[in-house]
Amino acid sequence: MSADVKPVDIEPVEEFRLRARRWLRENMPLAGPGYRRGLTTLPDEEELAEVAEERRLQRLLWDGGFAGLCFPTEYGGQGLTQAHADAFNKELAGYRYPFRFQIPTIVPCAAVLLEFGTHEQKLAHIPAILRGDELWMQFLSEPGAGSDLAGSRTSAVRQGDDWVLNGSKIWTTGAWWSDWGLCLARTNWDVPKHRGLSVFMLPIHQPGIEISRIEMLNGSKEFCQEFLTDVVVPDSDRIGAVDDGWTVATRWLFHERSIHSSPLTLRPAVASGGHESYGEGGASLLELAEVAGRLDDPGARELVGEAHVLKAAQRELDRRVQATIAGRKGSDQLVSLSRLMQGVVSTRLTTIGYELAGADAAAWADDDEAVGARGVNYLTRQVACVGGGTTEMARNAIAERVLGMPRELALDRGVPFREVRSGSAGGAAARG
Amino acid sequence: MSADVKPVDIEPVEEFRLRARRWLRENMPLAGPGYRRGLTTLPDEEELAEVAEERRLQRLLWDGGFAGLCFPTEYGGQGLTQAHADAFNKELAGYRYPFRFQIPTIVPCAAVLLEFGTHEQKLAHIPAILRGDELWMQFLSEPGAGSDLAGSRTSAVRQGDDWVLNGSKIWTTGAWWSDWGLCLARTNWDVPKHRGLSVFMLPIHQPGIEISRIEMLNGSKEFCQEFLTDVVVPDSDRIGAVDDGWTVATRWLFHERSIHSSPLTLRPAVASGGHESYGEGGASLLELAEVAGRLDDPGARELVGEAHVLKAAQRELDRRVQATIAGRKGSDQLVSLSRLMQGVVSTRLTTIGYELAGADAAAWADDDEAVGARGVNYLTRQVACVGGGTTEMARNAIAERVLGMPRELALDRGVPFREVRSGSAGGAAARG
Amino acid sequence: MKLDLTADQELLLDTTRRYLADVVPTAVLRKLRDDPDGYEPGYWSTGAELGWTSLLVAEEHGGGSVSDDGLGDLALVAHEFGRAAAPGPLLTTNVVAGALSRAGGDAVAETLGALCAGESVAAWCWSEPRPKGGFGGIEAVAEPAGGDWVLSGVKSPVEHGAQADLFLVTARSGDGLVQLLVPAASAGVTVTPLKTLDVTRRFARVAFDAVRLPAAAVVGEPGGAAAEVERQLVEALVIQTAEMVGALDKAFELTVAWANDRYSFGRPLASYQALKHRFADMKMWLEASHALADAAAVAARDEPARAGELASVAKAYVGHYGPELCQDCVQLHGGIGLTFEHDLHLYLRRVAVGAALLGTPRDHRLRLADLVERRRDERKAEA
Amino acid sequence: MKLDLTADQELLLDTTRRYLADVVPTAVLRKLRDDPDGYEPGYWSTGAELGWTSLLVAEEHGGGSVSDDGLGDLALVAHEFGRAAAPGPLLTTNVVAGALSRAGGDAVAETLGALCAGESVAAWCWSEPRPKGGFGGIEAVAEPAGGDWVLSGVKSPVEHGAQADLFLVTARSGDGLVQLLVPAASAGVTVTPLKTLDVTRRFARVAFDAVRLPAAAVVGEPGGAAAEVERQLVEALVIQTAEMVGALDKAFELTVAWANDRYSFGRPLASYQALKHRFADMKMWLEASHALADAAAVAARDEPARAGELASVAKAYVGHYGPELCQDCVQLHGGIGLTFEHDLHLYLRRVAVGAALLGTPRDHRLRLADLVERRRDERKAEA
Repeated sequence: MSADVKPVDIEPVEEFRLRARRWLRENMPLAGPGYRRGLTTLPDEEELAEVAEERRLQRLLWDGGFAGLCFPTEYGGQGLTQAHADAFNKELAGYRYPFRFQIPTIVPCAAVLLEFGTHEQKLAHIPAILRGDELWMQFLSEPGAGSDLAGSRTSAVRQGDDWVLNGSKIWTTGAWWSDWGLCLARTNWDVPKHRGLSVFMLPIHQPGIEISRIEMLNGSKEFCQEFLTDVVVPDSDRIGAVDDGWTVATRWLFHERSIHSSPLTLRPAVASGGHESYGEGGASLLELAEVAGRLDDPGARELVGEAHVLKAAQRELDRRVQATIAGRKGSDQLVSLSRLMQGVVSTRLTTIGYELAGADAAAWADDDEAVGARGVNYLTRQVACVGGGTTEMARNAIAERVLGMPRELALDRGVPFREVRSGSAGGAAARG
Repeated sequence: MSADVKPVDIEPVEEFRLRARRWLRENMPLAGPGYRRGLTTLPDEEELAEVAEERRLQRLLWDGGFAGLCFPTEYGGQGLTQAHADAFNKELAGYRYPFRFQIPTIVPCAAVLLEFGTHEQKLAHIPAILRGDELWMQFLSEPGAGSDLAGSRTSAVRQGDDWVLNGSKIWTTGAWWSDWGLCLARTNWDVPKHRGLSVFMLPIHQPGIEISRIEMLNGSKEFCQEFLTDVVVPDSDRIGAVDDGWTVATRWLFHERSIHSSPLTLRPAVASGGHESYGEGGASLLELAEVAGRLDDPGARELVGEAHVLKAAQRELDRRVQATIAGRKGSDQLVSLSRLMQGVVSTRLTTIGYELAGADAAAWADDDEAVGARGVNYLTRQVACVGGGTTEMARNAIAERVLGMPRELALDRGVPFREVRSGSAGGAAARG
Repeated sequence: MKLDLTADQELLLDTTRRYLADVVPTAVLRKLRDDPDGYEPGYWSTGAELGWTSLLVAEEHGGGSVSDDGLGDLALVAHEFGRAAAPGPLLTTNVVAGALSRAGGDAVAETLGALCAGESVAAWCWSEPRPKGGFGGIEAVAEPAGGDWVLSGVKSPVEHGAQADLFLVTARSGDGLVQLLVPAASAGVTVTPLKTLDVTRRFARVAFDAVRLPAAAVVGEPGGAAAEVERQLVEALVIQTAEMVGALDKAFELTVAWANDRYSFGRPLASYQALKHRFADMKMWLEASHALADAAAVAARDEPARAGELASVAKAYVGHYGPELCQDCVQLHGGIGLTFEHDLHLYLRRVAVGAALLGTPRDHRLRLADLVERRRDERKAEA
Repeated sequence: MKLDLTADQELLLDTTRRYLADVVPTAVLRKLRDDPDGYEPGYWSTGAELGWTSLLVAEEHGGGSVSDDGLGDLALVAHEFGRAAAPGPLLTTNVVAGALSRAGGDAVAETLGALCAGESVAAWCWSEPRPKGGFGGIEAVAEPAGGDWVLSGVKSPVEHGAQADLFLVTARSGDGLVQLLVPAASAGVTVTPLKTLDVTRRFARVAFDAVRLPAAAVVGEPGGAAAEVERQLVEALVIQTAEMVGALDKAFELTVAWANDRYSFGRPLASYQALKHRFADMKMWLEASHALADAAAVAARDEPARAGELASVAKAYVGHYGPELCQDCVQLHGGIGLTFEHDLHLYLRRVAVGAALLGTPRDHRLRLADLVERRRDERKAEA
């Protein structure tokens, strides 16, 4: 990846910073106080309008020469370094930016393409992504497979120069407004599960793909399930070697876990010294304590302090993990520590919010939505420990891959996949 | 056991209660404010004096006709019911009593003898115990076996009418002042581990047994390790069938886990409605908060309240478990819930004590031992989750025996014991 | 839930269970989310025929329990409500009915008849909005004016306040407390429905703006209602914790079944020791919750002096470990446990709402610390 | 511990590590438990030659760090102290030495020479006994009297107070704070050794009863010492947390090795998933503790305005999760982990004592809440 390459004739970071600052001021809309990033439960038409706006913002970056800062120039990127990306993220604070492109389009999808795609595949899609033309989604999880991603039962059967795909994928965010899917499928049922997978890319909106939106308990309908029926994919849209899809998927998952530190994505920095995804731990909870009339209550203040501690701990742990990996002083698997920490910290902060809000988060007036939202957040608290690989899987990875402890017994290891027992439970997967 | 037998000519409980009340008043010394039960770190001569005093108290009960309330009369007991025992325990509040006899002499040792001993064996020992002549200890845990009690490597080899024992036992409380040991040993190495064990009883003080006292990190030297070298035990002191020792041990462990509810032991009741082992959760912590100048601090008060809740929860859970088992509405294995709860509650209460005491529990003046003891207790906090079977084993039992989930893979199952791998770690056991 | 039931209690439980399964299965609950009442017409009056509304009411007022322990019977019903995440003003109407029956007198006969028949709904107006009141704080004021009383204050959240025909309102009167029975249609009463986390249970904010009431509206002794109000709180907590425990019981049952059925890496989830140990902890929390909810109900019957203590203990424990248990059930289900189509959230909602209303675990821990201190001071005074 | 060390830092670390392993292996520590000082004569002065006492002292005063970051270097030494559960007045003497060096002047030269050489020990007298002071509260008072100052108050616990030749005492003077350097032999000083959980580190209570001192005893500006005292607290917390993290690191290392070696039911303990998941949590706590301890040291060097915040964050986190991590290590060892013969308790003690002194996690959480509120108010004032 270009983040590792530092040609001598590259623009000095400080010059770049000033150029970026000027350009942002002249071109980028400000975020403004009411601006919300992240998945919300907007009405469909508003959601589509936001998607269109973000495509426009991505195009703005492209036209201004700021799209794909650390992508190679031959695929439309800027060929700059992590230091440039950090500088840009600092300058980006306070501006709008194409949030929906960062995840999963740029990381992990484009990152996977960059690592495993052919020159033609990259030429066909990376510039299109950086231009704002293509939004990508992950066709990874399956109903019935849960955390066992390699247990994919979506099948791809070779027919001449094509592959024919059948099966179902689930937990794809916003598939209904996206363009392309990165899809893991089984191409060989007679070998153990990790050895019979391949990765494909495919347009989402086509006759063989039926998209069904899943209603979550907070009313969000962003997650989708797709039913693939005789979907034809040309072999030229296969990524990586046949039956070697798990090699691709392993890096795919690594990129997914590295979202908060990847040089490829934009993450506006905030004043408190971290990226905005860390925020300032206690600030919003302090407001909440004030609304609840508990600003003088040491019990409430202690919770505010605890939140601040946990946010800082998450930020500093992430930094340490990234520095360790970047300095090649530890394995990539250390990112599981960040993943676990994110889940643990997030659930605790949500719980603190519910505790501080008290009765008002269980039953609230129309004009008190901010407090009521604490209750709804509480109901969906575990999203942070399920989505993107469960915390259980992270704990397994830390024990086995980081600490080197014996691996769990897998009854499907070394067994042809068609003989593996899959249980009676249907429904959706244990991986959100 | 006689607790289940209710002959019609038994003394009515209320008459018994009055008789007990009168007798206690006339005969039993009061506990007094400074009286402490339980294992403390007394100098040896004081410890021996207390042991002698408790033998005298047990003898007092015997002479007064109150020893072994629920033991059969033919072995020196009173043949009464649980209701009588409950009444006696209520009357006993405020008096001294032979604490050291209750555990492990009466439960589990005498309980095991009662269940599996021959008539002769019972006649030889039960009255001696109830008279205060014999204190018993459990020769159960072994260094190197940890939670895996059935992995005993102490061997017993048949020689004519005798058995010759060799090996080592550990975590026997106060073996140095006790008389008899109940001992689990391996009599067959060519069958899987559970099928090659037998149980023996043996006098502790004899030439072939060397007793070594273990210093715990709080200075206590109550725990012992014994080294058995060619100890000869007559076959008439074998309890249960040869190689069927695990049947005995299973009930032995059940009795051990039922200590807090057994009708066989004395447990003075306290005012707050539970047995004294529950105490009143928050009371001593309230005193501590006052000493720490934090009585007005809601944070400290919340900890006091939490302690009160946890104590009550432990008490009510124990009651429910006992009622369920007594009413035959659930398996004996439910006692694992009580064991787990005890460990969880105890460690939390110890932690709360350390938190409330603050700096004074880390460094304290000679005249502030009560606060300093909170620190020492904190260091030994995990005793509650290790001693008498770890909380990990309790969780296994709840999942597997109560909820019926699949059992853990045991690599020693079905394998002749001499072929089982035991690892390189020496030292003491994971079961205190 | 209690271990030993009489045959009559088994019958009450069984008819309630079957009725709820027939009329409000989870598919129906999901549809009722937009219903302003949370239940269909007729649901409540048929429930009343099964005994749901008369268990705390004396026989002379048309009530009666199936055992000698009306609150214990009601706790059984509440437990089934929890297991079914059932709709309806169970807590709020029963607490008012019990209070009116204890107050007695001719005036209440007709009112109680309608409540017992399920024709009328009453709402218990005790909680007040934070921050003013805090837990247990009463800022509403009622003052005699001529022969009448004038009531002002705000109560929130009031369970089924928008469905109620009458409110039993606790207010301050001089140094003491007074309770007044207020028709919903009274001038000066404003009812604002609230949003809530629960799918079918409803709450409202009820404001009383100089509401003028006749002297007959006073229930009990004006200024001397503190002990009666405490008793009502105990009853409310017994019902609330019994229901929460029912919901926990069901959530846990679903999750054990899921873990046994679901395979991952060729093995059932239930074979993974890390999950087994969490199930063991959950089982311990669940059984302790059962034990404490039952102990609170028994104390309310047998040991009035300890009833408040045990109700607070039960609420503090169930209110803390219950939501954690539910969240762990969600985690063990994974993504599907976070969908609206799955049943799990119905129980999570019921438990989360229960934990937050009528005092958070923290509120009850502080109440217990006060109790521990009071007892200590009494012991000191004795010595 | 930091990831990127200079060659000089590696050397400092290596010599310290080897010296501690040679001179105070755990078998020696166990024997030192009854030693009033916690270490043998000569131990401290040899350590001083390795640089233990001069890292916060300017070169002009005979000190000097091996990098440009004296506190960072000292944190490395403290980390090794934690890994070895080593004895000696590391925190207390260094904080005083740093303060004196910053104050400068001719008077301190001789004193600093003796401290840097390890010939003299100084004790930092900041903490006061609860309940009066509470965390950070200063009740000791120093007042000018003629040309002298008179100091009264109690400091406790004072690290190595009974071994110290001098005390740097923080006291109140009018509306501000003053710091005074007090010879241990001064009239009116009473030193009472305390008992402690640690095996070799020593603490005392030091009472100052109208101790009369010359004006030259004042360090810095009388009444204006608040910022300097805050800086000392930050340095103390950086040293304390670095040492705690070292002890955690070692306890965790021992426990991972034990779990791999020890077999139960024919399998290594490390193969049990329930234990593996706890090891994963512990590893997360440990790495976050490393990260925060390092961040606090870096902030003290690079961002003085955030140093206090990060020191409190580190202390609150390590002080909470550290003892839990150690206790879980004990649990995973079982009975042997509770014996005096095993090494594990040496680290548990160091971590438990660290958690309780210089502010509990709760104290620091409250300090951070104050900070969050202050920032919020500043933002509001700006807007």
